Amino acid sequence: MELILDFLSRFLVQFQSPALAFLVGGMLLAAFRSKLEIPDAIYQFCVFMLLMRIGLEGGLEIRDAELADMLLPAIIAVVVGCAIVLVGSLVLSRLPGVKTDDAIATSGLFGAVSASTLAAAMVMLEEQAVTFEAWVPALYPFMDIPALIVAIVLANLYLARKKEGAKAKTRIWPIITSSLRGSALSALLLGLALGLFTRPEIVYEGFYDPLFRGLLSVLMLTMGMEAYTRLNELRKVAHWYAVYATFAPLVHGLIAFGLGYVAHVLTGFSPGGVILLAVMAGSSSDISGPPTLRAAIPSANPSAYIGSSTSVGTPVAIAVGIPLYVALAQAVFGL
Amino acid sequence: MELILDFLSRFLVQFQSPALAFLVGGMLLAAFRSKLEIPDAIYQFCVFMLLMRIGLEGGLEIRDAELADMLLPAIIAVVVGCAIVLVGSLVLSRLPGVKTDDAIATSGLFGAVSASTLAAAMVMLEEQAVTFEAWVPALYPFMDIPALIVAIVLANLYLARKKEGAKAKTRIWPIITSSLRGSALSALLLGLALGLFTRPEIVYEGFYDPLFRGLLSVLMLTMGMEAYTRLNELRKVAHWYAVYATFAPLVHGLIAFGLGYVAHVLTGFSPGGVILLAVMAGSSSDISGPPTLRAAIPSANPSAYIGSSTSVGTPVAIAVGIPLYVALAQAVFGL
Amino acid sequence: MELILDFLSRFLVQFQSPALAFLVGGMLLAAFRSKLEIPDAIYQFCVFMLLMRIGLEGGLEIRDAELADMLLPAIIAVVVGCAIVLVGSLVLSRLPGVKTDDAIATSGLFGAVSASTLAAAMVMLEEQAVTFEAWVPALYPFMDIPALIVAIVLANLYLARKKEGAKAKTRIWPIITSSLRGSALSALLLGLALGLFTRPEIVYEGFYDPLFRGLLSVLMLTMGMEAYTRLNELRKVAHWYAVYATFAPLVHGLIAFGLGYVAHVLTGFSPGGVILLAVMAGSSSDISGPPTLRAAIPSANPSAYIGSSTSVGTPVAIAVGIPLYVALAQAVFGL
Amino acid sequence: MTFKAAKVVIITEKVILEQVAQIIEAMGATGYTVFAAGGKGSRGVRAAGRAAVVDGFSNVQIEVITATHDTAEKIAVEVADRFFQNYSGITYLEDVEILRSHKF
Amino acid sequence: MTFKAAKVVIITEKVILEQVAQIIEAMGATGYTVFAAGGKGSRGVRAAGRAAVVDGFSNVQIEVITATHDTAEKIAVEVADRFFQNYSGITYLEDVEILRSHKF
Amino acid sequence: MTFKAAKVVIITEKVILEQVAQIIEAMGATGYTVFAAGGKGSRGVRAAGRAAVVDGFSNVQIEVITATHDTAEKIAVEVADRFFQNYSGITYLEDVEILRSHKF
Ligand SMILES: Nc1ncnc2c1ncn2[C@@H]1O[C@H](COP(=O)(O)O)[C@@H](O)[C@H]1O
Ligand SMILES: Nc1ncnc2c1ncn2[C@@H]1O[C@H](COP(=O)(O)O)[C@@H](O)[C@H]1O
Ligand SMILES: Nc1ncnc2c1ncn2[C@@H]1O[C@H](COP(=O)(O)O)[C@@H](O)[C@H]1O
Ligand code: NA
Ligand code: NA
Ligand code: NA
Repeated sequence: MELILDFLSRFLVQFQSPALAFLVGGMLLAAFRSKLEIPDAIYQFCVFMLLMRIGLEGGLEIRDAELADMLLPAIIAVVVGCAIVLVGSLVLSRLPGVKTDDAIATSGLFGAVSASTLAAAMVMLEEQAVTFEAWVPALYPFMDIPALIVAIVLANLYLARKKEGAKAKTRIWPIITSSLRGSALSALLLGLALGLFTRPEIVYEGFYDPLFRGLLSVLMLTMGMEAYTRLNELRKVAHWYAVYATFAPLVHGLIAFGLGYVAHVLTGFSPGGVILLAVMAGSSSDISGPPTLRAAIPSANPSAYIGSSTSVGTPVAIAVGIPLYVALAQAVFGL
Repeated sequence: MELILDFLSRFLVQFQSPALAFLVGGMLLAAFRSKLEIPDAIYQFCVFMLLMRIGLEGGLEIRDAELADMLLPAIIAVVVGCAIVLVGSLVLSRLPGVKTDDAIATSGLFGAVSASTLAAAMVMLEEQAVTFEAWVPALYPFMDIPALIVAIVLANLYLARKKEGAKAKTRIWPIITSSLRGSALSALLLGLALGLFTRPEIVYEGFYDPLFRGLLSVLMLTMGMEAYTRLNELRKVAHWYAVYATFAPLVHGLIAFGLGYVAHVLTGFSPGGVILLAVMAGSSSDISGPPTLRAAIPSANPSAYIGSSTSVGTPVAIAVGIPLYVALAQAVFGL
Repeated sequence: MELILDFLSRFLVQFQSPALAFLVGGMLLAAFRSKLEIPDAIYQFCVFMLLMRIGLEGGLEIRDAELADMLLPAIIAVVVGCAIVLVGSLVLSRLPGVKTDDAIATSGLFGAVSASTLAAAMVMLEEQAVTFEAWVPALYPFMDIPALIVAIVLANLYLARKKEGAKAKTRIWPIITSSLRGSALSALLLGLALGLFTRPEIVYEGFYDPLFRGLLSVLMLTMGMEAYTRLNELRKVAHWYAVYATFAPLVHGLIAFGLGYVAHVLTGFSPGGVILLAVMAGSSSDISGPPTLRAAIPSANPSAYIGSSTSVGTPVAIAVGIPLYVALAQAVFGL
Repeated sequence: MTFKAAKVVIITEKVILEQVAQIIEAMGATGYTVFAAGGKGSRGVRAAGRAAVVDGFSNVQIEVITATHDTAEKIAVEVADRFFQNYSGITYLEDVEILRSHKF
Repeated sequence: MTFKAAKVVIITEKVILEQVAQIIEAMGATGYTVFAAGGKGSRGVRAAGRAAVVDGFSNVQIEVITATHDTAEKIAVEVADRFFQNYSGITYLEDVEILRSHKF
Repeated sequence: MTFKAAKVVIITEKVILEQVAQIIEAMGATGYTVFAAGGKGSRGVRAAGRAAVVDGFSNVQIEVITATHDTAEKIAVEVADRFFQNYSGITYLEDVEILRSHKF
């Protein structure tokens, strides 16, 4: 009982964190139909800065890391990413009113990773002084790309079967390159490479890192506004999407938390790392995922998958998921 | 005599303050027809950052403030805002070549408040180490909204009388909500709420506050360029607008200074607070006011009110008004 | 032999400097057809901030400088700027497949100065703790404007002779004012004026200076992407442009280095100043130069001069030129 | 095979975009497209893109495809009547051809 | 003297701009012009300029001048057939006049 | 009731926008509207919105409504003659209908 109360109080405290507060603030602004707009150029720049910061730090840290330590978490990332899509597609497509290709695209988006959710978690861990291996955020593509690939392959198999005869083979390589070329992964990987091979410490410490938290608050505000605005997309599709979008992030996060815990026991993976793994699994892609899926699974209805992800999935992943995993870690690892 | 000289020298020193310097610089650039442009996205972001910073600080400080202390200054703000519009409309509309609805819209804009003028004053007070209650900038809406409401109601009464029969009732509530929804007040109020109810100290201190002065300099530059560019709007309308725009800011500021002095004597309102009250009264709205009036008083000529406010009113309010009130306060309160 | 090895190792170390690293990173991104885009508004803002920073510092420092010290370097700047265009036009226009007006425009661009290349050099000198007179970057217009004027006058003479009869006199004054009005020189000169005549220390130290390096990294990334993207412009024109664009920056830089060395011997011009003079000479204008030339020499093919400058000239000037002059200075001046 | 249809173009101040859109929808159009625009007319120059301290005064161009010339004209007349005395703006019509597959 | 030519206008999602451009070029058009656009249609509202967390879903308007009405129609039909079942978008044609000096 | 009028459309480099505007005004047009545009033509691709290190080379589309077809054609011919040898660009005309209330 005390444990639960303790858990709840820890949970609530985190709601005052700037990342969450700005997210909720953005939703309120949109709900009150405020005319405040964050210009698109600013939003894109915030995203770039965040991914560059995550990439640079990852690159700088991987230099000194034992590559072997990364192996198990990386495998978990790949497995979780694929599993979310496979299981999600199966479950969702059985639900009444849900088209199979929409189900696949939606679970693809939930299997992929949101850089801004990840950044919010990193900032909140810092606030709580929970440490993690600095290369953990660099596991992002290990979960993101496989999830998108599985979704696109599944959708193609499904569509091919529907049309019979037309057995258009799905080529995996173009999906990978198109993911890597997306603005989010490009920025992250460029940051990683610069961190690994050059000496960017001076701009990292004087620019990318100090602006990180502030720009994240602007980003969260924007995402809150967008989440509310896109809610009516969700009204156009079956109610089951809202149900899936509410629970899937937490289920995914908890599964990844469990597997992360195994890695903790086996290889000493840090509690902070376990939390971030859960956050990645619980997040759903907001920047690169949607256009990738839109181009690769044209028949899927974007109102279904973007509505689910942006309006419900992401707010739940950030506002419920992150505090949940942190509180859980505090209980489990006695932080 | 010595007093006057002393006053003048204090006055001139403040002209080297970055806020004023960038404002004048912007006017010079436009005068020399420079091709330098500050992109709109950057300008909007600067405005957002400034209002967020003012709001956050206000919210953080109101927590510990005696609400009772705010009462008298808030009442003064409301009274001054309304009085400026009522008296201004009466005076202006009597002048030759001035249409009544243009007069009402113009004095409405001069009754409302400019966030950037306010920010410039805050920065200049800091430079002079003049302190003020941190909640004073949060009085902004108490002067801004009533002024706009009075102007819109006046204009509607006037137009209804002109058309006779058509006694379209003016509803006050839509005017208030439309003001609150405007980008400026939205950002300010969101900041206030976040400051009051959450823990944004870390982004306030690491992002919004340190960038405040620098972004203000960019804003002042932009406003200087716009002021010069819009001067020719003013050439299209009666000369009386130029006269009004030159003197009204100072008259308004001095009246508010006087009332603020009363509050100082009665309730210990700080000298810095008195100055800021004068600055708000002397300023004329540049962001939210114009579109609000344009939509609500369509028959008023925007060349008249925007020309007056942006090209003459704002530069006078910043470059003459702020130094004037500071020098006056130094003389009156012996700072 | 040891000298050469030493030189080479110094040379290579500088490749890890963030400025170079981001430039190369941008080229790689474009080569891999990444979808990452830096919004135009952000790019323009970076340019503004950089030039403002350079101008402000120059202005703040010129106050205390001996104007006489500036004389010789300023004369060298003018002479080098003009000589590059005169000699370059002569040489280039003799090459097969090169039209005379294209040759003039191209050498005009290489005679003019790139603010971002200059900024990259300033940052790299700081990293190496090489000092220079703070007014040196303010010599920029002394080389930039004369080079553009010479190019435009030459082109007009050439075109007038071609058409005979039509002896349209070229007026110099409009070329100067149009250069000064361009966004780059406007920002620089405004910064200079503000630094000289007002007290902008507080925004310089709290905003323009600390953001300098970081924004430069964003700028270098953008320039890298643009350099690669514009390579195919170069494929449309004679190969000699690529040859010129590869060698001219280094030749120009070395000539200026030599003349700077003379100034060092005669008047004690600092080694850092000599390097920056070489960098300016070696750089080719990327912001203001192209539109100025496009408007003033309409018949010249922009694929020729922009292709040469942006795709080859600038990367060579930054990635080979700067390290070269630094390494040379270390050898010559024993830094 | 294509079919005749009409297009009405409205260039006016951004500040009344929402109100114009309401008229368009009330007249039964199936949609509209909006562009940011600068321009010069009888009431002065309007820039786009450049920082505008005074927001809402840049131009928008609104284009509506309608099935009949009549609807297009009605929209044009209504917008002009309601707004162009107080707000700056112009409107005009064009003939267009649409594909059979589309309904407007 | 001017000559008759045709214009095809396509308004659709930014995410397929490249694919549409390929069709246009494959049909032999000499070029095309692209505008950022917002709008409202059967598939909801699309903003432009405002921060879009989900990129690629704002509208683009693509205009192509072709020498013959036939080419214009072919482009319109091909784009509509290939994309408008899955992507939101409309297309229409207009008559235009070009100067002799230009070849399209 | 509507009246016949003409529209001239000019797509060219931003760098000469001011000069083109001067021609338009000199020909007696009452105004013009300007859009930022990207595009592809005989002289390569031009992006819009994306950071352009080399400014001034993106496209603008300028549209002018004129009372008579003749004025429109004159503007088109003059712009083409003066600029399109050295600058990239195209121009074309369209028929439009204007409302009686407007004077162009
Ligand atoms: N003759 C014209 N051709 C094209 N656009 C025009 C014309 N006249 C006006 N406009 C556009 O309509 C806007 C408002 O016009 P006005 O109300 O005359 O100031 C201008 O800013 C232009 O964008
Ligand atoms: N009747 C119309 N007139 C003008 N533009 C339209 C119309 N219908 C649709 N559009 C444009 O085409 C886009 C896609 O339309 P839809 O596929 O119907 O959602 C919309 O966002 C509008 O920009
Ligand atoms: N056939 C065409 N249809 C539409 N726009 C075109 C066409 N050809 C050229 N353009 C536009 O005109 C600009 C300049 O064309 P050009 O001078 O051929 O490079 C291009 O960037 C396009 O925006
Ligand atoms: Na996920
Ligand atoms: Na006021
Ligand atoms: Na040079």
